[in-house]
Formats: sequence, structure tokens, C-alpha cells
Amino acid sequence: MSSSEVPLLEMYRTMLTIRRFEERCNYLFMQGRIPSTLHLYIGQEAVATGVCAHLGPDDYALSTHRPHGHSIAKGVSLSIIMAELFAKSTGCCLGKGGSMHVGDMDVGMVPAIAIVGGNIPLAAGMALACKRLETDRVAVAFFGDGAANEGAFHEGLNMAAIWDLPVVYVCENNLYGASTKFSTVFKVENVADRAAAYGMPGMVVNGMDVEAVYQAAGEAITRARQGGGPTLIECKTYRMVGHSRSDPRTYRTKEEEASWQEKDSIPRLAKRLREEGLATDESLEAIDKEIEQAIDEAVAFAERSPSPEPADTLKHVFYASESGGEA
Amino acid sequence: MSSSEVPLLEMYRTMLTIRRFEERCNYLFMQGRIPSTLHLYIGQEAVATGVCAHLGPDDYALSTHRPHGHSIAKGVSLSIIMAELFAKSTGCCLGKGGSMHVGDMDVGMVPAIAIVGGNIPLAAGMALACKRLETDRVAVAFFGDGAANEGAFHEGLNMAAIWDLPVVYVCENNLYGASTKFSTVFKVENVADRAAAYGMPGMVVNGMDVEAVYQAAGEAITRARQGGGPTLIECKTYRMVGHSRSDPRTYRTKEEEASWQEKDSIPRLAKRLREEGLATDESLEAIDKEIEQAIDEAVAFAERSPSPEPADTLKHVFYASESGGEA
Amino acid sequence: MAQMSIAEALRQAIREEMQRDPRVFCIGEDIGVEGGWGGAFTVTLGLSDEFGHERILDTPISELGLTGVAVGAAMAGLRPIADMQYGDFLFLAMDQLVNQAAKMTYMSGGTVKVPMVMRAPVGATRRGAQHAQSLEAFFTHVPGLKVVAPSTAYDAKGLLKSAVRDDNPVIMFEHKLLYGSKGPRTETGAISATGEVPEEEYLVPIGEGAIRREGSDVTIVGKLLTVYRALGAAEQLAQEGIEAEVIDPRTLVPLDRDLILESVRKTGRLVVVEEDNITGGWAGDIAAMVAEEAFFWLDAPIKRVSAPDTPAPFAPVMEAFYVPSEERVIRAVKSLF
Amino acid sequence: MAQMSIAEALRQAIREEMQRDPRVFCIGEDIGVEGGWGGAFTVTLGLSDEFGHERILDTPISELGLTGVAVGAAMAGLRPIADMQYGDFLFLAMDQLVNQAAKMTYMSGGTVKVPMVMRAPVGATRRGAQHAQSLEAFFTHVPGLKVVAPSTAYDAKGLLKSAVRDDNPVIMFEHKLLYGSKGPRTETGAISATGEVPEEEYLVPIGEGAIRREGSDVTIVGKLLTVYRALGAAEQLAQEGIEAEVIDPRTLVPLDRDLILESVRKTGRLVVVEEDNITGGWAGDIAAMVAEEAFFWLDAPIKRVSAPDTPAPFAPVMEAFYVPSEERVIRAVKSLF
Ligand SMILES: Cc1ncc(C[n+]2csc(CCOP(=O)(O)OP(=O)(O)O)c2C)c(N)n1
Ligand SMILES: Cc1ncc(C[n+]2csc(CCOP(=O)(O)OP(=O)(O)O)c2C)c(N)n1
Ligand SMILES: [Mg+2]
Ligand SMILES: [Mg+2]
Repeated sequence: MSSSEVPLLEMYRTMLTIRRFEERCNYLFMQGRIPSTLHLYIGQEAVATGVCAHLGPDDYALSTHRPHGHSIAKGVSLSIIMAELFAKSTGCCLGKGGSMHVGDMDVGMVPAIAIVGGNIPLAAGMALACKRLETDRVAVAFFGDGAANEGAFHEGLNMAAIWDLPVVYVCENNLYGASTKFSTVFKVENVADRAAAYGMPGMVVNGMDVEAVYQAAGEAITRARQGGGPTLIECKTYRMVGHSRSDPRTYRTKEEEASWQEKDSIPRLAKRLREEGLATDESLEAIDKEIEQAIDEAVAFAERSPSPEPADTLKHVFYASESGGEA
Repeated sequence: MSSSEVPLLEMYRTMLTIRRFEERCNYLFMQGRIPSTLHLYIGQEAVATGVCAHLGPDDYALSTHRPHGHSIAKGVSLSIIMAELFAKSTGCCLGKGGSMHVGDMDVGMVPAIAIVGGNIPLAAGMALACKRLETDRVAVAFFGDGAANEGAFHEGLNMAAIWDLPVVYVCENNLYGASTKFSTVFKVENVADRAAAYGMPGMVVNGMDVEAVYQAAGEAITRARQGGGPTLIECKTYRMVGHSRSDPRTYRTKEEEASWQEKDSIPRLAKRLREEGLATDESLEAIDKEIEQAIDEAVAFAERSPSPEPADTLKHVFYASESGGEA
Repeated sequence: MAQMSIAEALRQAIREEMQRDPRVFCIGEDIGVEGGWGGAFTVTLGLSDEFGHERILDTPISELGLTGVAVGAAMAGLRPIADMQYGDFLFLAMDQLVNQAAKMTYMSGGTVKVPMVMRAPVGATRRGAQHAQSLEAFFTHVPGLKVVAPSTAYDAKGLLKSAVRDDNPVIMFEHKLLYGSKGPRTETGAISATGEVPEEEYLVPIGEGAIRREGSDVTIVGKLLTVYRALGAAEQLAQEGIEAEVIDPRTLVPLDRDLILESVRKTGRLVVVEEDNITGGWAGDIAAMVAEEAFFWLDAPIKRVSAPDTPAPFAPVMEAFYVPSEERVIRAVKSLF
Repeated sequence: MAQMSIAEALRQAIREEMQRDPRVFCIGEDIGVEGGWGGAFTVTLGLSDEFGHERILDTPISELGLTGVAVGAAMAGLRPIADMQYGDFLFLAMDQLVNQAAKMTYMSGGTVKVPMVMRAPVGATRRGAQHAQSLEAFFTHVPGLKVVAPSTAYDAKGLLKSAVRDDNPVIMFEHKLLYGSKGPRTETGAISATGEVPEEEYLVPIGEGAIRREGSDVTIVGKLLTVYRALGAAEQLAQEGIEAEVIDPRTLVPLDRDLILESVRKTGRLVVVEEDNITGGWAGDIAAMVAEEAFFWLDAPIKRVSAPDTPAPFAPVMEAFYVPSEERVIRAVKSLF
């Protein structure tokens, strides 16, 4: 793929949107304006972005407890994500889901599953539907290194493989599952080494390089669309923030953090854009401003939106064709 | 290992005991004298025998819904197995367990687990105890090809590997999980190929050749005892009878069955014994007679044993140090 | 009208729904294997010849995985009927049912639906503790799931068809001793639940119970196998002058509360019979509802006739002690007078 | 005596038992990581410094597997204390708990024991439906498991020590809002359950309930968080002349039935308060027991104050509607007079 075909500038915008959105979330959380807990995606933006660049709104993406980045890359509006974090009735889940369950089926973003590994068989099932309904849609499941030790990983990948399902499994190996270091719970070097156990292609990719991610994901997604079956892509990446609220990150060293900070995907891509003549300091600055403005709007939307009524608790236990009503 | 060190004659006796015991079970079942259902081990005798030849009563063996062969090879008395099948109060589980749960902790045979794959993490746990208690004991889990698609397999093998536990996983690949053909649910050729996903050695062995099984198991068990960690051994074998009661076996061909019948481990070993001058037709005949007699005794024991009382149902829900009493 | 066993009625329901709607498919272990058994209890026998292996989809032994695949397929436009060989294995799939399937519609603010069915056999049949459990109470407790439990061939067919058309996850519990009482794979102790099933299309609506026998002196609520125990007991009680009303809720969630409450208001006495362990069972939940909603109509304590708080024992003599008998029902009823 | 939060009391119990018996060890995710959090709620913080990583064993994210490892280790002579980060994940491990741990002693005719503890936090704390459930009713229904649910620091320590010494699998449910109300990892809405804990060794026996407040007009049974809701309600009711007796069973299996029954025989009225969904909940089981055993002493219907039959919603305003409040308890009590 020549770099001219790669939507570098668009991806830059997406990555920076994720970064700035989450920085804002963190700020609002610290201020107490967002309740609950947050799992931020800061540091991993290149993964969601490079993968989702290949997906249309009819394709499915499935996420985890750390879903803001995937949702933004998949095209969920910032406003309804923010409103959900604010626990407002205009949120993407009407305030019922919260941070760990954001999503929007209208753009193919499945409401996120906060059970580690739980989305892996689900993705196989969605891919099965894509195939049976004779579409060329694909399903992509994002999950962490930790998830690859769940039984759900094993059962899901095996079924995807034996049935040649159009699904791409993207493992974001950020070296930690919560506080647990990868090397203490895996005796293999790469999660992708496990693909062979299912007769599935496995790929290891630099998850800090959005072009590399874009390239690998493109290959896997094309294969899936064309009936070539599933792929396991492992993206080596790093979460530059705590696992969730109030995580002092004392289970890892400052040196390790600094070394990954140097690999940050966003400055890396900015540099590349400038080198390629696709952007200047000024144009990048302008993008940043536009993004901040969009986030301002999302926050304003969330703030002016009404809270749910207490008794809304009772709605939506069962699905009703008439939206809002109870079956 | 020179063949003189291999206890061929002893293993022959064990294999034939399993075969004859189960033939008798089948006959008694057909007569309606054994209630319930039976999963017979006929055809796979070399596996249990070759592995258990390396185990002492302090080592643990874990089995499945198909546990008679493992129990006999591990040294459980025929009488208490038969009494359990007869649902008598003298059975190894006092009539509470039945065919799928036979075992006897006094000889290290863990009461069998009929949840496919369920014994795999359990074996890791028992091995953990062996290690922590500073013994040189090992745990061996037997399970089928089908079990290797359970999440329990994945989670259990990974933990055994990362903690270097003294456990040996013996997968008896008899080409079918119930009626389901191996090749339709695996995209790899060997179950043992999956060992690499856990950084664990994997071995593929001819499960119809007890010497080969003995050899491989010896290597793995020695490694485990010496602190070298777990191994996954796959034994290629065949169940020569139905999966359980009333199975017409129409999901496989007569040709396939015949081809495996030719590989039957018992005549193969008999031939070898004769060739090595370790036995004659007469001495083998004598062994068979002794075995039939031992089985007669087991049946007689089972028959003359009393049934449990109905209200015995209420006992043993909780463990009590005073045997028989309730906590 | 045709005479059908429950296994046949279920097969007919699946066939009709698969013919009607190409999105419907079956998924499970050993359900469509050529030359196989049609699942553990013959329900899907022959269907893969008719519909092919893509629509009668045999899976690896991966209960969590196959359930998750069903949930995902349902979310993306198919209508799976999943098959659990024994209800006992649902514990392996519980996360996908309870945390995913049951909560997806709610967590998404009503935007996502999960139209799937999970079928699971329950009941003690001489196989020991891991192939015997009654799982109803584990699932009636989960908001977002519907639960049905047919005891007749007519209901089995009509409820399964309704379940397939429902836009929510529905769990159908089937009792092993009720599938049929003939044929090579029949269970010892099987009861003939063979009954008339109309040729023409019909549905049994989810949420409607049935009065199996009218009576004025005591209400007996049973489900699955224990409906028959209750009816047997009622016949004997009638000879002693006690007229029992026997109710079969058919659907456990949503429950036809009014049917039970009205009956209790009429009879003033309630006995609930089920095969499950007494503590935390479904019977207790019926008792609690009545103790809250119809207290002033009650003339006597509410009795539960359940299995004791033990795992299921293997020996037939103990199993017979474990599973509620007609005699135990009769004794419980008489203790209220 | 020392003042301790529940988290501290649990840590102290673990420390003492590990010092006393070298076979005791902890197993779970993120429980002993150097520089980590000591589990999701700090209970094991610092213990790996004291006892090493072999005895505070960090696992992969493998709930079924780590539970199975605990079961196996218990069968082979160790005494594991397993840690589930959130109770909700028990659904992944349910097979190992229900089919293996709970049944092993029974299936083996009483020859095998499984002395293990599983600790699991429950309760809604603004994290949405998959991190909020109350799991008690799923496990009180399983013969072969013991279930404890401490609401004070004293009980937390004493019950955990008893659980470790028990030769059977014991599940301990802990409420997230009760761990402690100070420190960086405190939950919004946490209640101070800090209390006096003796310096000297003591046990709280499994199976003994406690009367938290005496009263003659109505019995309120609560557990975990709802003990505090019941006590708050009782204070307000007293101002209106209604004296409520508040019972905290502390152990759910085996239940101190007599304590509850005697109280109801005295007061004639019963309200059961719990955070779990009403249908199929533990509250219903208490109601059923009383409707069977103390019917003739009852002056009024039995009331349950529970969460509605919905998954836990995220938005705090809805969560407050979902979790039983003092007001709802007061209303329920008043409806009985
Ligand atoms: C089944 C399950 N177990 C445990 C948790 C608690 N938990 C939430 S996130 C997390 C770590 C996940 O690690 P990983 O999969 O690597 O994803 P990351 O957080 O690094 O993105 C854990 C243990 C959970 N949510 N679900
Ligand atoms: C968890 C679970 N799923 C399904 C079953 C039903 N079942 C019993 S044996 C069996 C086949 C097992 O195949 P395999 O592991 O290859 O062992 P084999 O029977 O060939 O010895 C199945 C599906 C079960 N007992 N447990
Ligand atoms: Mg990670
Ligand atoms: Mg097999």
C-alpha cells in the first residue's frame, strides 16, 4: 500500500480526538462531574484508529471496559458518549450503561462488554450472522492481553477458525492486565503465538505506529470480507495512564513509562505528516482547536441534558419494538 | 529405556483387566443389572495403563465421564467399582456417585469429574498442593479430544505452565467427542500442537502401543517430579464401542472401526510378550482366567452388598471428620 | 390431530419456525451430526438432512463459547435456538446468559435486542449429581431472561414457537423424563407426555399458566415432572374427599401470578411441588409471593414439596427419595387440614 | 481493642490464619502484585510482602481456572482463600463452584473434602450492570456450599477465620460499600462499618445470626448493606412508636432459622430487606420459610423490600431507586399495621 492511499490526516484527527476527549474526561472526573470510574485509552489510540479506518457503519466493532477510544474511532458521536458518562438520559445508553458499556448500534459499535474476554465469542456470533445473511460485513473484537487468558478467548477463537468466520481479533497488548505484568501470566512471548493453536493466522504489530496497524488490519479485514476467515492481530502498545481511577501505577517503573512515552503514536504521526508535507504546525494546531471545540460542545450537550427519572430504572428490561415501551 | 525395564507383563494384566471388566459391565448393563448409563473405555486401555504404571498411590490421577479404565489402572479395587455401578452402599462412593464419579482417594484416584474439561484446572490445583507441600508427587489428568475445546483446558494449562506445576495432561484423542469428529472441531492436526500456546512441551504418541505411552509418560512424569513443569501428551487412540448406552455408532464407518480394531493394543502386546519370551499362549490364558475370576468376585461382592437406605440421601452433603456423620 | 411426544413436538416446532424464517437456526453439540443422535435427547434428529449443517450447527464442546456465539448472532440479526446437552452445563455458560444476554437490552438503553432461545434438559435420571440438576431457580432470578417450562407436547411446541419469535432471550427447560416414553433412547421412569398436537399452526403465549385440574380445597402448583406428581396426588386425594386444583404455570418468567393468586384466594391453601432443592428454590418464590399478596385468604401454612438440600444421589433408591413423590405431595396436602 | 474497617479486619483474619496454618494461601487476580492494590478492594494489601508470592498467588485473568485450582488445591491438602474481583465474575466460575466444589464430598460418599473459601464483593456502586450484582441467592441454593455475609468488622474477621477452618467450601460475600469509608480507593456512598475488633483471637461461628436491635412490633431481616438500612429505618420507626427487631443472619447457609422464627413468633410481622432483585431472591426464601414454619404467629403479610427485577442501572439517580432505601423499609413496615 503506498502511503498516499493511507488516510493519515484523518487518522491523526481521530487519534487526537480520542486523546483530547479522554483528557477532558479525566479532568471532569477529577472535578467530580463524572461519577463512577473510568478506564482511559490514552496511549493506545493508534490501535482503534488504524483498525476502524477499514470499517463502515455496517461492520461491527466490539469493545471492553476501556471502550471510549474504540467508540470514537467507530464513529459514535462525542456528545452521546459524554452524556452517558454524565449519566444523562441523552447518553448513548440513556444513562443505563455508563462508561464501561458505551456503544451505538447505529454505527455498528456494539455496547461494550465489561466482562474481560466476554466479547470474543460474541464477535464470532456476529460474524456468523454477517456470513449467513450473505453480507460482506465483518466483526472486529478489541480486547487486552489479559483477556487472552480467559476460556472465552479459547472457545471463541476456535469456533471462528473452524467455521472460517469473518472476524478479526485485535489484542491490544499493553503489557498489563490491571496491575499484572504480561510476562508473569504468559509463558509465550506474544499473544499472537496462540493463533497457531487454532489454525488461524497471527500477526504481531507495533501498536504505536498507526500505519503499521492500518496495514495489518487492512490485510486481515480484507481477508475476512473475502471469506478467508479470521485473524488474530496483536498490537504491542501501552496505556500511558492508570488502569482506572486512583491508580498510582506503582507496579511499574517510571523508566518503563518514559520509554513508552517516547513512542507516543500521536507526535510520531504528526512528525510524519509534516515530513510528508501533509500538515504544518499551523494546520495541526487548527485540528487541535477544532477537536477541543467539538469536545466543548459534547460537554455542553451532556451538561444541559436531563437526568433520567428514577423510575426509568424499570424500563428496557425487555426489548420492545415501540422504543421506550416495555414488552 | 530398555524393554527389560518396562513392566510389560504387569501392564498386560492391567489392560486385560480393564477390557474384561468393561465387557462384563456391558453385559450386566444389557441385562438391566446396572442402572443408568455407561461410558466404556474399551480400546483405550493402553493409555491409562502406560501412564499409571509410573504413578504411586500418593500421586493423583483425575478422570472423566469414562473413568473405569483409569480407576483400575490406578489401583482402585474392582469390587468397590462394581459395587458403585450396582448402586450399592459398599461402592467406592457409597452409591452416591455412580459410573461417572468412581474413584478412591486412598489410592490417589480422584472421584471422577463428568463435566468435560472440568478436571483440568483441578489437576493444576492438586499439583500446586503437591509442590507447596514439598512432596515429589504429581497429578495426571486424563481427558478427551473434545475437552481440549473447553475454556477450562486453556485456563488450566496456562496456569500449570506459568507456575511450572508438576502435572501431566494426557489427552486421549479417540477421534470423537461423543458423535463429533475431531477434524470438524479442530483446525489443527494434533491437540498437542496447542501446548506451544502455553510454552509447554507437547508430545504425540501412539495410544495403541502401551510401550510408547509408557515411554512418553515416563519422560513427562519424571520431568514433573523433578520440578521441570507440565507436559501435554496426546495419545492417538480409539474407542471401540459406543460413546454411551445405546449408541449405534452410525456417525462413523465400519471400515474405520475395522482399521482400528487391527491396531488393538491388547493382541499387539500379547504378540510382543510371546516374541520376547515373556509369555506363552498358556500363560496368557491363565492370566485371563485369573482376571475373570477376580471380576466374578467383584460382581459377587456387588450383588451381595446392601443397597443404601433411602434416607442416606441426606448424608455427606458436608464433610465430617467422623466418617458417616454430618457436620 | 397428531399424537406426539414432547421430543417430537419440539422437533416439529423447530422445523416450522425454520421453514417460516430463514434467520432461525440451531446451534449445539452433536445436534446435526450425520448418523448421530439429534442432540442428547433426539430433539433435532433428522433436521440437518432437511436444513443442512449451516442451519443445524454442530459445535465443539464449548458451552460458554457456543452460548456467546448465539448471543452475538442474535444481536446481529439471526434467531438462534441453542441446545445445552444437559442443563447442568449451563453453569459453564452462565456468564454469557446472565451478564451478556440478559443485560444487553437494558445496558444499551433498549436499543439492542437478543432474540435467542436456550433449550436445556433438567431432572434426575440415574446419572448422578452432575447430570441431574433442576436449574430453573438460577434463571428465574435473572432480570432480562424469560423462562418457560412445558410439561405437555402441546405446550412444548406452542411455547417453543413463541420463544423463537420473542425478541428477548428465552430459556426453555425440558424434563428428561418427559421427552417420550418409547424408543431406544428412552429413560427409565419416563412418563408419557404424549398428547394431541394440532396440524394447524398455533402458539402458546409466553406468560399464561394453565389449570390442569379444578378443585376447591387446595391449590397445588407444579412444573415439568411435578405437574404429573401433583395430578396423581390429586386423584388420590379426591378419593378421600379433598379436591385439589392443580396449576401448571408453563411460563416461569413472566409468571401468571393472577392465576395462582386467584386459585389460592379460592382454596385458601397452597402446596408448591418441584424437583429442585428446597432452599432457594422456585417453590419458595411462589410461596413468598402468595404470603405477600394473598395472605389474608390463606387458611394454613404454605407447604413446599421439593428435593432435600443435597446434590442428586446416584442410587435409584436414593434418587426416588430425592425426587418428590405423589406420596409426599399427599402428605403435605393432608397436613394443611 | 482496635478500630478496624472491614477491609482491615479481613486482612487481619487472613494474616492470622496464614500465620497459624502454613497450608492457608490466597489466590486471585492482582492480589499480591508488588506496587499493586491488594486486590480490587485492598483486602490483601501488603500480605505478599509478609508471606511471599507463593502464598499470595497472583493469577491470570481466568476465573474458572483459578477457582478450579483452588478446588484442586483444597482436595490435595491446602486451604485456599480465593478472591473474585467482583462477585459478577462468579458466573464464569460457577461450574467449578457448583458442579465440582459443592458436590465433591457428596459424590465421593463423604471421603473427599474441599476446604476452600471464595471471597466475592457484591453491591451496586455506580459501575453499571456487570459490576453490581448481589449473588447470594445463586449460591444459597446450592447444597454443599456454606455462605456467609458479614456486615461488621468484627463479624468479617471472625467469620473469615471460621471459614478458613471449615472443611467445606465457604463463600463469603462482602459489600463494596462496607469495606471502609476512608482512603483513596473508597467508594462513593460508603458506610462506615468500622468497629471494635478484639486483640485476642476469636471466631464467629458459621451458622449463628445476630439481633442488631431488639423490638417487639415487627421483625426486619437484612444482610450486608441492608442491615444498615434496616437499622436506620428502625430508628425512625421508633420515633413513631413502632419498635422493630433487626436481625442480621450473618451466615446465610446454614441459616439460623430459629433466631428468625422466634423473633417472628414474638413480633407477628416480618419484612425482609435485601439489595438483590426481588424475584427468586434470598428474601423470598426467608418469607417462604416463615410462611411454612410460623404461619399461625403472623398478623400480617410478609413483605420483601428488594431491588426491582431489572439489571443494575448506571446513573446514580436510578441506582438510588434500585437499591432499597430506608424510606422503602419504613413504608413496608407501616403497610403492615
Ligand atoms: C472476567 C473479568 N475478570 C476480571 C475483571 C476485572 N478487570 C477489569 S479490567 C481488568 C484487566 C484487563 O486487562 P486487559 O485484558 O489486558 O485489558 P486492559 O485493561 O489492559 O485494557 C480486570 C482484571 C473483569 N472486568 N472481568
Ligand atoms: C461440559 C460438558 N459438556 C458436554 C458434556 C456431554 N458429554 C459427555 S461426554 C462428551 C464427549 C466428550 O468427548 P471427549 O472429551 O473427546 O471424550 P470421550 O468421550 O471421547 O472419551 C460430551 C459432549 C459433558 N459431560 N460436559
Ligand atoms: Mg492489558
Ligand atoms: Mg474423544
